[in-house]
Amino acid sequence: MADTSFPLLTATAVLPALGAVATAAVPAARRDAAKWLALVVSLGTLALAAWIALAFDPGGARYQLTESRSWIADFGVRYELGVDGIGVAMIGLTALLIPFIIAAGWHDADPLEDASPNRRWRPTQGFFALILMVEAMVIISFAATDVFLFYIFFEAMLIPMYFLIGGFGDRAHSAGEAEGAKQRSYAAVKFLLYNLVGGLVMLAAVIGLYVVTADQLGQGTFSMQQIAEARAAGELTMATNIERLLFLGFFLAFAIKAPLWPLHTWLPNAMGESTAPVAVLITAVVDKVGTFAMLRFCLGLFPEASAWATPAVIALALVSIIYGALLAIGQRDIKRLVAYASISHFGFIVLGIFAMTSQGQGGATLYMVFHGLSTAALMLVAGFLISRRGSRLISDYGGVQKVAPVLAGTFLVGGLATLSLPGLAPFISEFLVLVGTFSRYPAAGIVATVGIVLAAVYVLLLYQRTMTGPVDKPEIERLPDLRPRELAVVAPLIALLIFLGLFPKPLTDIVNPAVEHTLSDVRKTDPEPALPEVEAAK
Amino acid sequence: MIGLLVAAPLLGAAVLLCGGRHLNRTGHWLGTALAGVSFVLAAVLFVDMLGRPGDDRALHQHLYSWVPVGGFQADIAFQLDQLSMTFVLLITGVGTLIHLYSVGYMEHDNRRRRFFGYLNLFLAAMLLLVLADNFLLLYVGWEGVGLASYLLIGFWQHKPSAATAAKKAFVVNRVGDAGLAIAIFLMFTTFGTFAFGPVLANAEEATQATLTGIGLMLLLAACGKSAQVPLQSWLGDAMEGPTPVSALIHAATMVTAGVYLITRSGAIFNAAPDAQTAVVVVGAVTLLFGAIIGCAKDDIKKALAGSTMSQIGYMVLAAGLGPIGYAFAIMHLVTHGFFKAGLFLGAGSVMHGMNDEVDMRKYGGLRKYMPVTFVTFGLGYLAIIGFPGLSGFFSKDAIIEAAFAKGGTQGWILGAVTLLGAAITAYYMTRVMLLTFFGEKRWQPDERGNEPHPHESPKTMVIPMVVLAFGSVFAGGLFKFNDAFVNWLRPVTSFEHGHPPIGVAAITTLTVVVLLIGVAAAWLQYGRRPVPVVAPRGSLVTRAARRDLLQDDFNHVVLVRGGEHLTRSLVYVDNKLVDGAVNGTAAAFGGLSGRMRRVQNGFARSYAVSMFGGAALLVAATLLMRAV
Amino acid sequence: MNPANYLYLAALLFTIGAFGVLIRRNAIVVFMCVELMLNAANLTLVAFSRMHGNLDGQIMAFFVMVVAAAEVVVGLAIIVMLYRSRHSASVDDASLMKL
Amino acid sequence: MSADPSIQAASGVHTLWTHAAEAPSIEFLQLSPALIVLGAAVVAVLVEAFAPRSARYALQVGLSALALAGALAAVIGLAAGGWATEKAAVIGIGSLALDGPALFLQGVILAVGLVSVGTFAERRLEPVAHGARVDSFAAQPAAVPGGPGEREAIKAGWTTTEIFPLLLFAVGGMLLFPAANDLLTLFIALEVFSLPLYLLCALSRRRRLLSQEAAVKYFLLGAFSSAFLIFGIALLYGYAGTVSYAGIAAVVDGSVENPSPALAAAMGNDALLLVGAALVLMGLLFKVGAVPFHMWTPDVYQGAPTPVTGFMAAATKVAAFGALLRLLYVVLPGLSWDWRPVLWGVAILSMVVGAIVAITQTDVKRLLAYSSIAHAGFILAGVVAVNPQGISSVLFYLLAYSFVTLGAFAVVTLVRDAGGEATHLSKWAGLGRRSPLVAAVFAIFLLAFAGIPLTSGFVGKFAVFKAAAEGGAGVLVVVGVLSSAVAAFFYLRVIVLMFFSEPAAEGPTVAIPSVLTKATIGIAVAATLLLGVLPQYFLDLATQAGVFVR
Repeated sequence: MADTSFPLLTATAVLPALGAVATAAVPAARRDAAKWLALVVSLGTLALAAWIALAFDPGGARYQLTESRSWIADFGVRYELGVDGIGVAMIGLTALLIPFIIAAGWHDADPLEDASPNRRWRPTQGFFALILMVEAMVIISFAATDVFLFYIFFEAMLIPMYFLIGGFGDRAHSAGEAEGAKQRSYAAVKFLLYNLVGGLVMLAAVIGLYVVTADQLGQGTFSMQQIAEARAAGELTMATNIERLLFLGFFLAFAIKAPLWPLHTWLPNAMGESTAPVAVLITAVVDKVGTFAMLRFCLGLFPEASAWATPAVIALALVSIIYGALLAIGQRDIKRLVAYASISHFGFIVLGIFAMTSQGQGGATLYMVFHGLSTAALMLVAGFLISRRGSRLISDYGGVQKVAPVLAGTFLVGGLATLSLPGLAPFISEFLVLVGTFSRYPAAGIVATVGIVLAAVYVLLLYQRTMTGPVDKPEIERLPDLRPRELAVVAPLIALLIFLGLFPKPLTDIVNPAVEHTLSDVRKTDPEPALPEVEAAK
Repeated sequence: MIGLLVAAPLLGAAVLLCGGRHLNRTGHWLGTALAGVSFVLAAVLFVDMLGRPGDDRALHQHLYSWVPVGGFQADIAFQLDQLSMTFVLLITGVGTLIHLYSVGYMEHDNRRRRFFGYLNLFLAAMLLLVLADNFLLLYVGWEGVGLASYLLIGFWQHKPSAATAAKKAFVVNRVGDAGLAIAIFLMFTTFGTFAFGPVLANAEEATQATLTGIGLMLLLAACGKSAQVPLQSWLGDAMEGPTPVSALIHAATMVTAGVYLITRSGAIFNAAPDAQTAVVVVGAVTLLFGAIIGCAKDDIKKALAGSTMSQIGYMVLAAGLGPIGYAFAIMHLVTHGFFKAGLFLGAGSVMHGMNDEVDMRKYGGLRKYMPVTFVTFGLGYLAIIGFPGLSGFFSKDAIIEAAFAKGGTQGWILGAVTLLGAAITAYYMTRVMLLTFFGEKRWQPDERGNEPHPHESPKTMVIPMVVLAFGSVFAGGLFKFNDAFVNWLRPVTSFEHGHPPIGVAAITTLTVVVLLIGVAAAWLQYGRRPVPVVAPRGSLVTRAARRDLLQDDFNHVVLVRGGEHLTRSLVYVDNKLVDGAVNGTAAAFGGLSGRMRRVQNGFARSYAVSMFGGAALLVAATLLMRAV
Repeated sequence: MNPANYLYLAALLFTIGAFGVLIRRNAIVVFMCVELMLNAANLTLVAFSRMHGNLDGQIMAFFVMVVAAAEVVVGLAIIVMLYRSRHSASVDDASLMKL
Repeated sequence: MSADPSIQAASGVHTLWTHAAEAPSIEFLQLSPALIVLGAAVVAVLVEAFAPRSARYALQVGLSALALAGALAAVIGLAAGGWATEKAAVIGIGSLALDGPALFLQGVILAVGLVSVGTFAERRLEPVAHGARVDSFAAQPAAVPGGPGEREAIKAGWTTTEIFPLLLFAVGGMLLFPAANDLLTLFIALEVFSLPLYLLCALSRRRRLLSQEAAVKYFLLGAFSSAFLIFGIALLYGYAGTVSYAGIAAVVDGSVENPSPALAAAMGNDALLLVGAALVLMGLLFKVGAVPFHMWTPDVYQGAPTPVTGFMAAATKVAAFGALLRLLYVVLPGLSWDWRPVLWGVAILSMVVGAIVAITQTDVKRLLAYSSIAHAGFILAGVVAVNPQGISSVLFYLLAYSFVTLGAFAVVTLVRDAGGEATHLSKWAGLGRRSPLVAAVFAIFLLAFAGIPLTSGFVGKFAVFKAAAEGGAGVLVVVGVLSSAVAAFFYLRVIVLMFFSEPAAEGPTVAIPSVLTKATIGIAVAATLLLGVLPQYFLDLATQAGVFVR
């Protein structure tokens, strides 16, 4: 089934990388050529990702489509790729979202009409090339089964993201062009430093991991399989304190990326200042690497330490859920609101992961995918709205629904997905996470349930303040409705949200076995129901 | 087959909402037709069901496995038993009628197509709610109707009040939904499943605590959806929606979903007496609460909303009584569906004729101008106050008997409450009747000088009113006729005869007496002397009642204001403390750097000093190392 | 023989030289102090050479002298250049670059 | 203590003396790299003396390039001939070591020197003065800045071609420094490469006052430090009675058979050893620019002509760290318990101080100077690992770092305004919008400095930290990563400035260099990325080379 002769995973990552180079190389005048090239490449990547999904056999080995080459023998680093169900899901999400991001950002990097020197810096080619570069790096890190390989791209992807955030903001900034530029670069630097600090601490932990494996296995290794086998064979046993330190080193990096309270403050700036497509790229794609890594590396490498840290992590996750939601309610800026909402959602994901139940982790995985889709829908529509009015402030809107019903409608659907309304995909993941959490930590489950009420508040407040009410602002009266390109971006996302909400089975079938593996890594099984015989009778 | 019931209106919703402008002319008929289709289907199924003996009337249909994750197996599967059947008929029947009514009522609204789309969406969700065979699917319908209600309450989004009301309704409902969610968690952790069959069959085996927990959580859900105290506050505002919506969703069907939930989970409540008591209390409190509000409102729809609240209080109370009450709860639910829908449609018709004026003090003497509305409304009125022979009489009387039959002091208290409720109902409904249709005209030209010209509504609106009037007159008798209704439901809700401490006849007479008292009181106040156009200041209680007994103000002060303060202070904390810590660290490094670079003062000799000092340190350190 | 006394003297010279470097302003003087330090080193070398009875130390002392001479050439060249452009040989005047 | 010295003299008469007696054999082949370079240097002096001014430039450039290339070829040949590994030996009458580290570092130094010839010879950056293309060195260093003499020289279009012989001498000294196998050679090599550098620092064409100041500071402090060094050497000699590394090592770990009474007496006195070692260390730490002996670095880096700065920053570190490694691993391993903690302290100080002070710098060259201090700290972390990985990781780091540094300073030479190079950061604002390519290249170097993955900087950093961790210096690793986080901040500041901030109104222009500088930058970029993506080959090289001959 899984055809290993052809390096499918590598191809999936290399295609966008080459596409990035090619796009960057397109001459300045042929701007549209660059756009189309980028779009085509991203679609090609999507096709490859689809091929991966087809080639993947849910019933087969844990890691499939594996590739393994020696890379830096001195550090025991191998170029090892392989995907489990979770990896497939995440690669699929990435490859799926990038075309939408590109299409949504079609005009975000166009040079402004007046070519005064300070405005000249909007190289369209660069914009799309960077997006493709990020895609390539993200895909590699989802496919990497070698810790070091993962780390390299986990860190490297910061650079293109950094330029995307700092280089391409909204056209008309509420606080003026110059101020906008300042805020942008502040946000970009904050993003990079925050993640870099995490990454460097993780680097120390990575080195520690090498030392541990080196002095126990003779030759240091970063390969998940080797480490797992060594563990199973009892050749590798980490001293409790060492394991906990290493776990913390890894977890910090992922918690910053995810982001988890109180390490979240970079996200609102980054999402607020960057253009909507880039904001989607951040929260829907790049940040998922963090949660994904918790699932694969924190739990996979340090099971005992993970169990040890679970109470604290769950507490943090709960705080994130409630705190993020409350702050979302308090925001005056559409994008920052979505950002805080995402923080709340990442809380749910982390909660699900550390609930250590098949529902929790399966739910968390689905959550990563569905949150990607729902946030994309909401944020992209918000971006279209902002690009029309040239302001991110909620108070600058009102009554849009009257002049642009389609825009408002899609916005509402995105919002409803964000508050995980049944029938839309996110509901399933959120409910699974809650059930999974509740079945092991009832109190935590109940606290988290408060989050769904707050979600309703911030989403509906946002919709009410922007879309409903009388049209009392002249700018709003002239607001055009969604254009065909924009509709083409949003409609498929909404269709997906509905379809997956009604029929998520294809996804769950792929994810479930992987989750079982992860649970067996941490040696956990689902808690039995109080009356098992009912289960049997059913 | 069962799936089609849901599919038909769902299809309608999809077409109407996604379809473009060219559907504007025909859309509403499409919507009505599809509602009719599902009604016909329901009728067919009903007949087919009657063809089978009582105990194997339930139908099951398993469509596909929805969310299978580990032990968590959620299916898309339907169950059609007598209880569901009753609701399906009510929903599709009344639904179709109200679709028809809306054709006329919304004629002049350029967004009529979307309105019908929402209505169809509501039908689909509501049918899903009552047809689901597990609690998770029920939850889907549960929030689905919430969404539909949100969309329809806020249909006139350009009115801030409407938008606010819609949001309020959804959020308050969300609180209830959270309860339902937690109940499902508990079922899953207890039974390992949340399908009706296994859960209800094995309810007794679970521990008392668990059952009570589940029961209370279900009750919370019911309170949210059925506007029971303490989650009732949204219903009054919900009247911002178009009147057909109020009739269908906030009178006949959706708001009664709570009663369905409690009845459906009867097995759990039967095994959890504490939870049952809670249900009864909520019902009793709400039926008085709603009634009192109903007395004070001058807005005709708000008055009817209060009455809805109170009537559902009756149902909840009955459902809380256990097997002796379930059937009557449902029975009252159905009859109430008829007459309350009729009343709302009547109110709508009145508003239609009065330029959407809702203040009853500006009506008066309308019976001359809109006779059909007057008659149908009047029949509904008689039905709701429980005038002997009409449907309300039978259903309410049954509940009052059951209340007494609860036995012990509880029985007496509940009986008294239900009687008192009946009296108040009679009072405020009479008040509505008198203010609207009797006395002399009290309306003046509005500020824009155009005086309302009351007139009878178009056919599309009248027909449904007539049909519902028939229902409100005869339904009760039909059901009561040798306990047809009770026997019909018995296989599902398990019925047992309650034995009131005093004779049934006595109770009936009591009921009639209190009812007359109520009517008389109202007549004394509003029938004899002219009604002031501007509401008198009124007593403290009256003013409180006008403000929903200050419960809303409480919400406003504690939840809304409090929440605003909380979020605002949290935003401050996030910026100044959490983020401040980060920026502070950066600033600290900057300052440190600024101070440290001063050492680099440009003088070669001071560099030499540092070298010399360094050398000395190096030597000292090395010697020290050896020393220790 | 016991080189202790020579070492004390050398250490003294070295310290004097070092402090000279630290306190004197005139570049020439500073440089001469460095030379003094070098010579202290030379003295040490020679003393030890005698103590160990092999010639390495002495040979090295010669090398040091050569190097010192070379340093003088380079150093004076630089200092003279500095003096020409600033009309002062004060080390402290050459403090344009700081922080 | 016996009274009669002559007896001891007979028994204890030592290496240099005896070797001198029977005319020693010189291994010309194995010495060829140094010989070629120094020989070329002498020839270059002669060229200066006799060749006509017009012909000198061509001759000098060609000669230096040829010599360095030849020497590099010789090094490679020796390495290929197995001299780095199994044939490793002590040559030159025991004064030089010919082994892996020596050859590896010599190769690096020669490569750096070769590339530097390009930047030294660059003549397209300075505006054409009176019809003559000139390089960035003073027309007439002896002349008073702005004085008539200088104007004359500029008018005549003179250029200081002496820089090439100076460069060659410096390279020659650096070749010997890491290979030095006795303290005497160490000292001589140090001076041989220091003195030319002092002079080179003084030769800037623009901002001559700063250049001269740099020279004075560098010279005085350098002389000061070498005084300490030589005094330390003297003490060590006093302790061990010999200056050869092997001899001292033997005495230190007490494996010398029947020591002379004097030696026995001296060996009893550890103070000599410890103080001596400390002072010698200090001399070397000064050259690598480690805190607290770093203060010359910023001023000298800023004042010196940028090509010189680049060469100095790259090559001096390589040479000095080579010598430091040999001293610690060959001479004082028996003493590691004493010097490791000390070097821990120095490493931590260097990392922290370098990183923090750099945050508030406003001049590109000073910024890079402080960053080089921080990097000295990182490398020291590898040094204190005292294990084979330590050696190889340091070797690799030096290779990676030197090219990044060269490239970075080469870019600095391109950004110019009326007053010459525009080194003030404010001038760099918006450079990325004016000339994206140059800015992008510089960004790559900065990212490499910051140790971002897929650049050579990351691999190097990982290597040294890994070695340190394996050497049980976990604390160093933690401090290291934290301070590199701080360091990342100021590298980012520059990138932000270049790409995200509005260009200044009368900003600098980017001069179009000749192929020489282009080549330099190109090579640097290539090396940075190659070492970052496919480092395995060079890591192997460093690992094979990581064995000292004793």
